Amino acid sequence: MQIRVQEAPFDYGAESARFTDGCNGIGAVVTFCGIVRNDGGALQAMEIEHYPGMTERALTQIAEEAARRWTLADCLIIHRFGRMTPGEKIMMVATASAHRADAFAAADFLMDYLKSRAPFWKKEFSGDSAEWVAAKDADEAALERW
Amino acid sequence: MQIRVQEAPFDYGAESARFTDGCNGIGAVVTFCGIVRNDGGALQAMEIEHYPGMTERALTQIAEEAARRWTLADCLIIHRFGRMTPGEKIMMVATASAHRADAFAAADFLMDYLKSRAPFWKKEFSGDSAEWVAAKDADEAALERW
Amino acid sequence: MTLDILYFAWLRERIGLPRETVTTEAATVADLVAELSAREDRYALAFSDLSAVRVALDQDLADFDAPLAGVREVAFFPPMTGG
Amino acid sequence: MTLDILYFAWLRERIGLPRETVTTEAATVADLVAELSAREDRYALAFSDLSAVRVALDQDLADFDAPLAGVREVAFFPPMTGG
Repeated sequence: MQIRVQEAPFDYGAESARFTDGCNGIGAVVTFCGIVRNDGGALQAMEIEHYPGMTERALTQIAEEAARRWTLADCLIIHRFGRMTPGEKIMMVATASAHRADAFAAADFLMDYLKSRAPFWKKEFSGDSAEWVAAKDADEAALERW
Repeated sequence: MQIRVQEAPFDYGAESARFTDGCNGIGAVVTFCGIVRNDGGALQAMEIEHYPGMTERALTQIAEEAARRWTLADCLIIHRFGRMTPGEKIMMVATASAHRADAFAAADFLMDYLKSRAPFWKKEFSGDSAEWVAAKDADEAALERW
Repeated sequence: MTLDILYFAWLRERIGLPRETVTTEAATVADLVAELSAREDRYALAFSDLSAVRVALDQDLADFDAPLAGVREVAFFPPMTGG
Repeated sequence: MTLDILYFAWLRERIGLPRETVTTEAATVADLVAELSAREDRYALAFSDLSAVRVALDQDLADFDAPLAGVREVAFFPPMTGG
């Protein structure tokens, strides 16, 4: 299980390849990458605040819960904080399992829980305005799937 | 929509990065990678036979169906044929969407349909034996989810 | 009518060839299978359990009762195992 | 008891500081919120709609009726929006 919370960009392709090769013939890898949306050019930048200490703790708990529910060879979560511009990669998760159903379900679960249970907050900058992104009811509702 | 059927290995990390960067700020990318299983060292090699012409046609139809069912910015399918050894990457799919639910569902759907509807057949070589892999009932049953 | 018939995976191995061209008056896939099976044991053996055989007509999956009129290429193969 | 209190996102902005240390006899999170809200308008404003506020005790999510006994660090923040 690999958890990284960092301000610096990460190399999505290299991390995906490294994670997959590290699992040495495990059958199925699913990755998710979250990217700052372009939204037609209106958004200039996004800033992500987090709660150092609790962030790592929450992500570890979510990953451990995934490992309890599904048979996983490994999982990886990388999440950035700080200022990012459209097109930049915000975060990724990766799951490896002998069977694709486990890898898909675990990655989907990690994303749902990370969205609503890991202490990150997004602020969007467009023109003169700066606004905190509101949590979506749909994101909270998504947790009930599990 | 990008469909590639090839004998040569592909660079999973580079393809994932290229696909994601090509979608220019679309929000969510899900990728799946299928790898020849190690299975405790018993498996020496795997050979994949396919039906040239029908393979590309079937993969295109499956990708088009995914694009009808979900809002996708793009999708990619790469599938190899020929001889591969444990740890080698067999295939990948990638989906890009503004919303993670669409990207996850479409990638999961592509895999389920590809497994049972695209004309590939696997033969496994272990010791002196060579056996065609039998289709799993679970794979056929998985189609009923959609 | 003249048809190209393709065989894949263990059907190719049992029948012993990847493709052949046949002239037939078979109306459906089932008729064609019966005609081939009557020809030689290796065909009868390959087609002995049709629940383990899939068929494509001109590269689209089809059923055994599908008509052959207008078809150019018939392929027989086991259930797919890609991915 | 002495508590470190942390504020994040718009709670931090409205209250005007990222963290402070308070000495309190509050028994629960709700008691602490009432005590802070009584102190100054900026707290009352930040805590005016508790349905939009989440709380963590020693870095674990908790409810507003959770007891503060033994707690060292309390954090208030809006619903999370990561991923």
